[in-house]
Amino acid sequence: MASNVKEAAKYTDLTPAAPLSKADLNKMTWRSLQLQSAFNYERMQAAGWLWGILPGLEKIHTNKEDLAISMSHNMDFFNTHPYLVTFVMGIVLSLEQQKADIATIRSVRVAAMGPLGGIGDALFWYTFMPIVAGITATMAIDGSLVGPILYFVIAFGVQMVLRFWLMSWSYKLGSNAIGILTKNAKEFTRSASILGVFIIGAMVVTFGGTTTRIWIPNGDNPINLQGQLDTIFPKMLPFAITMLCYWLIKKKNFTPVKVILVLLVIGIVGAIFGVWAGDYTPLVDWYTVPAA
Amino acid sequence: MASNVKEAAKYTDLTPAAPLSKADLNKMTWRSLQLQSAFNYERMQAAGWLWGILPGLEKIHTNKEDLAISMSHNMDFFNTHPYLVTFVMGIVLSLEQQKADIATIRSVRVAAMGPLGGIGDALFWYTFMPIVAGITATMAIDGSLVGPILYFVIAFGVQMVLRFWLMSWSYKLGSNAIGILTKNAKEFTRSASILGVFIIGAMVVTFGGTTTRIWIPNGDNPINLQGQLDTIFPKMLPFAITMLCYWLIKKKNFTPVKVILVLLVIGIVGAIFGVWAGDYTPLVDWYTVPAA
Amino acid sequence: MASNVKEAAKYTDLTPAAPLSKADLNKMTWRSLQLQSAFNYERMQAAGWLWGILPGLEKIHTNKEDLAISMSHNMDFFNTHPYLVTFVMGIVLSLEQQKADIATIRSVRVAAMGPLGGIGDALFWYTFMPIVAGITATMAIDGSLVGPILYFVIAFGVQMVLRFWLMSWSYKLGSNAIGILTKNAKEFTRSASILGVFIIGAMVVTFGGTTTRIWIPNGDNPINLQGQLDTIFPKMLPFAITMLCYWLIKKKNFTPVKVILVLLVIGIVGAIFGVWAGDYTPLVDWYTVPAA
Amino acid sequence: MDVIQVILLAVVTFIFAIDQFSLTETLYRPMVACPIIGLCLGDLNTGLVVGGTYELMMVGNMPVGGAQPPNAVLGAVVAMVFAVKSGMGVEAALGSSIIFAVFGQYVVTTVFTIMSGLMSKADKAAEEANPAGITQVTVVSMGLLGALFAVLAILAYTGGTQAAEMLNEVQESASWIMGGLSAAGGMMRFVGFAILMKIMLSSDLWGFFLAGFAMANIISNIEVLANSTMILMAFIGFAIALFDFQVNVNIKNRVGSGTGGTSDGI
Amino acid sequence: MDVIQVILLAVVTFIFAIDQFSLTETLYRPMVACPIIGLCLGDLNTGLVVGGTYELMMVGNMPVGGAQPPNAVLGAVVAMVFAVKSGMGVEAALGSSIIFAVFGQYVVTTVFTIMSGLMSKADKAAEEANPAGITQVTVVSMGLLGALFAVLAILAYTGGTQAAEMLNEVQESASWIMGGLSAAGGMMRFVGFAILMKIMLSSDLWGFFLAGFAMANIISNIEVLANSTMILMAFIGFAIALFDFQVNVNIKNRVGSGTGGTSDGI
Amino acid sequence: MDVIQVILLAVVTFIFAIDQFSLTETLYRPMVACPIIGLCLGDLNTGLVVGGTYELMMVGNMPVGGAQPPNAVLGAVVAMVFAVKSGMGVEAALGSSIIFAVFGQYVVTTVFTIMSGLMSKADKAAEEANPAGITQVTVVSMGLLGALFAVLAILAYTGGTQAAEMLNEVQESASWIMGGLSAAGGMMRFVGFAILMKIMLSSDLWGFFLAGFAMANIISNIEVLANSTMILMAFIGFAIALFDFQVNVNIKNRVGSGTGGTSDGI
Ligand SMILES: OC[C@H]1O[C@H](O)[C@@H](O)[C@@H](O)[C@@H]1O
Ligand SMILES: OC[C@H]1O[C@H](O)[C@@H](O)[C@@H](O)[C@@H]1O
Ligand SMILES: OC[C@H]1O[C@H](O)[C@@H](O)[C@@H](O)[C@@H]1O
Repeated sequence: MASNVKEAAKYTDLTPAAPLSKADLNKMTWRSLQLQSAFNYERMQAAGWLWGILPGLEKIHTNKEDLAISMSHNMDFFNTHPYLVTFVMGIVLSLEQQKADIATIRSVRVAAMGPLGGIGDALFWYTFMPIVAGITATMAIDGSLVGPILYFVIAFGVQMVLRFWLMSWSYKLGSNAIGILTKNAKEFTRSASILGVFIIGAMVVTFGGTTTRIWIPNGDNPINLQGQLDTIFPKMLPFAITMLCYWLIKKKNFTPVKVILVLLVIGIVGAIFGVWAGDYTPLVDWYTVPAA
Repeated sequence: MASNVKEAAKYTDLTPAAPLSKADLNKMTWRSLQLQSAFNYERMQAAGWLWGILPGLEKIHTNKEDLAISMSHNMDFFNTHPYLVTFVMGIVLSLEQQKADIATIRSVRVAAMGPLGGIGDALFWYTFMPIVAGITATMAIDGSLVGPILYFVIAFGVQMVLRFWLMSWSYKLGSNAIGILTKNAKEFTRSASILGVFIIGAMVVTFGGTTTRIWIPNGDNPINLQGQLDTIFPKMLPFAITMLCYWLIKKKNFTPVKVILVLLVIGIVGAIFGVWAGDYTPLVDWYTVPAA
Repeated sequence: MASNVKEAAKYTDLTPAAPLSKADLNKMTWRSLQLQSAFNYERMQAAGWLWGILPGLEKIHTNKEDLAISMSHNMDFFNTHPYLVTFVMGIVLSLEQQKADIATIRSVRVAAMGPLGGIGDALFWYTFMPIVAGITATMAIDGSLVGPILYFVIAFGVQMVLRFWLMSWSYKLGSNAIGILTKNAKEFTRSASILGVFIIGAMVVTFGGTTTRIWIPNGDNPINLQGQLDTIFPKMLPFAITMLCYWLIKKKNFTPVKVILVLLVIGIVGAIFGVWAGDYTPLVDWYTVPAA
Repeated sequence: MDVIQVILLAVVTFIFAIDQFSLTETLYRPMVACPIIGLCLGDLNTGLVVGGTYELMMVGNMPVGGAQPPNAVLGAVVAMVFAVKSGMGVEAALGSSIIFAVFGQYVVTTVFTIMSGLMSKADKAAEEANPAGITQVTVVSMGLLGALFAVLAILAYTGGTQAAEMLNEVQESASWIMGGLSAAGGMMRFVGFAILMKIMLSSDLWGFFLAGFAMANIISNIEVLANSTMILMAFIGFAIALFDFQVNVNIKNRVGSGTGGTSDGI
Repeated sequence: MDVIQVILLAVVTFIFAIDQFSLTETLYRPMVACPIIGLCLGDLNTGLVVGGTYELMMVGNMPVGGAQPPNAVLGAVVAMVFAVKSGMGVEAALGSSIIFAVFGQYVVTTVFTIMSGLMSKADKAAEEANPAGITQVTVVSMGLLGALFAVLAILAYTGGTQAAEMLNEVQESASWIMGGLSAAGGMMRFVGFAILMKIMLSSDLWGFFLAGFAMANIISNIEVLANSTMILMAFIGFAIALFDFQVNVNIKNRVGSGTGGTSDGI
Repeated sequence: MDVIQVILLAVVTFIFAIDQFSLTETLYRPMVACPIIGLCLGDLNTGLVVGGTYELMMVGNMPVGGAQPPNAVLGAVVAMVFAVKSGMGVEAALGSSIIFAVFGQYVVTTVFTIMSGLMSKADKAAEEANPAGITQVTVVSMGLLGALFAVLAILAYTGGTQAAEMLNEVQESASWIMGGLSAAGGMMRFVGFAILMKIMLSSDLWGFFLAGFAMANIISNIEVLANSTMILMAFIGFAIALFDFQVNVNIKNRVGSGTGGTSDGI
């Protein structure tokens, strides 16, 4: 089974499952709190995401093969803002329930998680939390226990309300929209994929931070390699490394683990020679960084 | 009649009207001088625009219902540079004469007025008028009557020549193009609408100036709310208010007047609490603006 | 023959020619060194380009009329980075060999030369050559002949390796791709043209440097004309002059030589009156440039 | 107080008030208006000097996109009253008139906000195919604006200095009303957009609306391009529209006349 | 050394270490964590003061897109140990804890890099439709992170000052290892992208990938828009997708059901 | 005056003049050219020193997009003449040669402007399928450039100092001619574009031309992206072209072979 499960385009059983109950949704909302429990740099929140929606998936895909298919594609790279994740959950679950094409679910998931990540960071990490901290910190400093308690109640309370509300709202939203779309399922899959792929291209830019710090020795005017790369096009290294990974996986049939090892080696060997940007002293010192 | 007049997609009488005479066009060029006679912030130049082309519309739509349809859609939001308005007039009149689809006329009008507004402002308000002033002002200061007279003659003369020329040129242009387009009228309507809608989206950005001046109290580091909104996306408030108006009108069946009243209340109540940007002192003082 | 040769859409003989031999490709790689032998501002490297691929074209188009067609469209405006030109050669030759549509060849050529020009300049003129110079110059200054010799060997060696490799690689690339495309030749031609035209639009921006230096006299506040033009849209002059040339050639049937003469006159008369930007003193002094 | 002067002043102010938006849009500029007011007040020469000076001060101060600069008409009237009647020097007169220009700016903003209400009248006239109704709306609007300014001119003539004080006070104590009206005024156009959208935006065009918003946001945030936003958007929008047209015509032509329609989308 | 204190400290640190990414994502903040640690060490009041002060210092120091700021958990533990056990002043304790926060940042980066390896386990569980396997992966991950931090807390408690010296030294002499791991960590996500692309990117969608890359590059290089990149991209991408949908539906509807398919392209 | 030296100098300058655009594009660099000239003038060592110094001065001074930097060939020749024959110090010789480098830049600009005229000859050869005609055009061009520079080299050799004075004077009094030629030279490429457009731009592709212009304007006005304009445009353009291809292939496949064509649009 295993190998073709990953490439499946459709579920084998295409009859829509029974709608998920309020209780199911609530359970998954609670589980959403562990979105980042297995966070890592390859897939980020993927495993936590899958674990979060598993109860739903198990209800929907009674057939074991379909469950495998669904679990597999839900192990794709995933990253969004934790407070807003239930919005993505609801909409994906509604698609799963209707047995939409795998490509469609994939694309909708990608298209939703990206923008929500950015919005959430701006809204919560950079606005909401500092405000809560600002209000309560002085209480704590003045020795009052109310400070930390208020801090916890507000911060945790707001996110929970949000999580529950987003889950039920987006599940409903997805369920309503789906009817119209299945009539033109094939066309919808294609356009959803377009959106997804477009957003992946964007993620290479927004998530890609890899840069080099090499100064090519050149008499009195050493040349900043990153600067030169940027004149070709910015984010060239992230682009190149993504292409490398893609090529290894697609053409050379590398497993992801093997690619990870390759990158680990590239990372550390690079650091030995001071290739990658960062605040460290390379082992081998073959160029000097000009005083700023 | 009234209600369905506003939603009509086509004129009832689709036989092209007789071409407008030179005299008709001239009359409307003169009328174009009152483009801004009923200027207001909801529709800007709409009423003046309609009044300007009314003689033409009356000739074209002999049928009363069609005249109503035409007058109604020509009361849409309208704004362009006054000196260049006759270009829009000519082209719209040629479409009216050919009894083009309402959506087409609408879209062409929107697509023309936006760019011409920007170009006109750059060309006339910021380049031409200052030059004329620069040349003549010193004459006046030296006590010579020639100064103001020259100023008036040049400024008014140039605009009148332009208005007459643009009117006849664009009317001809429109009349020539229309033949090719009617063959694929339905497709043309759709693409014209695309252009129109695209430009409306742009106008929300370029015309939308609403910002907030709130500083969220936060100990020594108050947070600038507008700055936070901008990190979500710039022009978020104009976008949101437009959506609000749209929702009130489309889903809640508000009349425009009612929406205006809502906005008036929002504006003034907001100013009481110092929500909106501007150089005023709010009644209720609940935050302090940090010294720059 | 002459006149319709330039407008031909297809070759008369559409049977693919025999593939070019390694020797043919090598010969043309050597010829590529004279890419800029007849450089001029109208077509830049066009003649050198054509001369470079001529041996191939002669092999491919045994029929004299087709050779004329091919040579004619290969006299189009051409400009790319000299070190990378063989990449364009290889791909164009593969298309020629398959007798692709003229519009396709044209578009692929345009679409390849533009980006390669920019990349090459960044890579070779601004990075590679300065490094080579930096390494070898001190040797020379210290009186060692090794300096210039190393400089020459590295600089020339690297470019030759590149030229040979790019030629054979891109010729293979082109030959492989072409099969898939001929099935939908008409559609492919259209999309290739879209890309080409899109890139031409871009070239007007990136290659277009014409600006004016006029300051419109205006009392104490002279107005910078270029600044005003830029508020309409940047690169307005290049856009306008391109349109002028297009109009002269297309509508007025001017020959290119005649247009060149027109531009010469415009350039020099303009300089007499200080219209064009540049470091010169106009003959006629009718405005003063404000001290910066 | 000279009744004839007051009447003349009110009449020309009435005209200038209208002219600043309609008619010639030239007459009302300080350059032309001040000499005329000078004639009314019996001192053409001061009118020329004040006019020329004021015009240069106001260069580039034009209403763009409906945004109001300090009001040149009220400014000119008051500056002339101060220069001719109170015998102030030109510079002093102009300086003291600034508060009136600012006040005039508020007045216009308020009028343009409130006059939005007239649009429903115009809509009704349009729906009834009643040209006279439209004429009426424009005439009433112009009349109102003119009358308001004429009254203000008279007030300025009779009680200029006290008015200045009062205005300064009002500006301080009730500035939030003005602030609120300005804010509301700036929002009115969104109603206009919403009306347009209600009709043009069939559900299948939402994407283009959002794309237009996003692209315009991009362009207008590149400093040198900010002013060119609309024309560049027109270029891009034209490309999209033309492409859509070609595709749909191609579809149609290939099939003769089909069964479905273009707007069967989402 | 007080065994009970050490155990309590280890337990709460275990929880905070998990909480900084999962569970409440609130408990672990200095504001809440420090008072709790204070309770464990028998000095609630110092906990409140250190917590409030530290929280204000860390405002805005949040993990965005997986990038790690100096680690608040280890920082808080060490600051509390220093303040309560070594009797340092609040400021001094916070200052001395910085090196631990930086070290904690490296630890997390390393863990997140290495834990990428667990994904193949999760993939296998998924392919076997084995929910328990997924649960296991998440539990193991959380356990590991918690345990590691608990150990570090104990070390800090028992040998805080020596640890500080050692860390400073390590940071200097072997910083390239950390640098390498950070660099590798930053590259891991590209593997995730590549896996996504492998499946989603049928050859006919390459154009959209490139266009997405180019457009995002444009937007994110306009300073004021950098933070809005994703949402504006969503607007534009939505427009494109919707357009594609309409065109293809139109084609389909016109012909009934055709002979060819959408993805017959290149 | 040493006739042999003059002849040698003329010959190598002839070659360098061609080499600066064709052949190796390496030989002509001061680094290599100066030692060779040194050999001709009998002072290799000065050639090495001048060459190395001059090369470093000119680093980054490359012709990009056909724009001409100060001309390295004429600069090198004159600097060598001054250093070897007039016995100036290296720095002084280089300093005095600058005006010649600038003059050389004008010469090249002028030649490239005028040589546009040769293109009609090449066009004719092409239309007649006459390869020899093309060869001729390239040979003539190279010969002309070489000869011109050879003559200039001789002049510099025989009358270096007077020439410098004269050039300075000309640059002042008739700079408008050079200015005009430069301006015209910069416009010549638009003729090239127009010819391309005449043929490629069937009326239904105007939209893409405008969109290309607008998008390139956007990208090139974002500072960090200016240099990447073309490659990013290629990404976006590729996406559009591919999309168009897919749509039209889809239309075709659905219908078999239709009645209408793609270019029936506007
Ligand atoms: O911006 C276009 C246009 O907008 C409004 O109608 C007025 O402000 C005019 O003065 C301006 O020309
Ligand atoms: O950027 C979105 C998201 O990315 C990662 O998952 C973490 O850093 C989160 O804290 C953040 O909200
Ligand atoms: O910009 C590409 C290319 O343009 C011209 O052909 C010359 O200036 C070359 O040196 C340059 O590499």
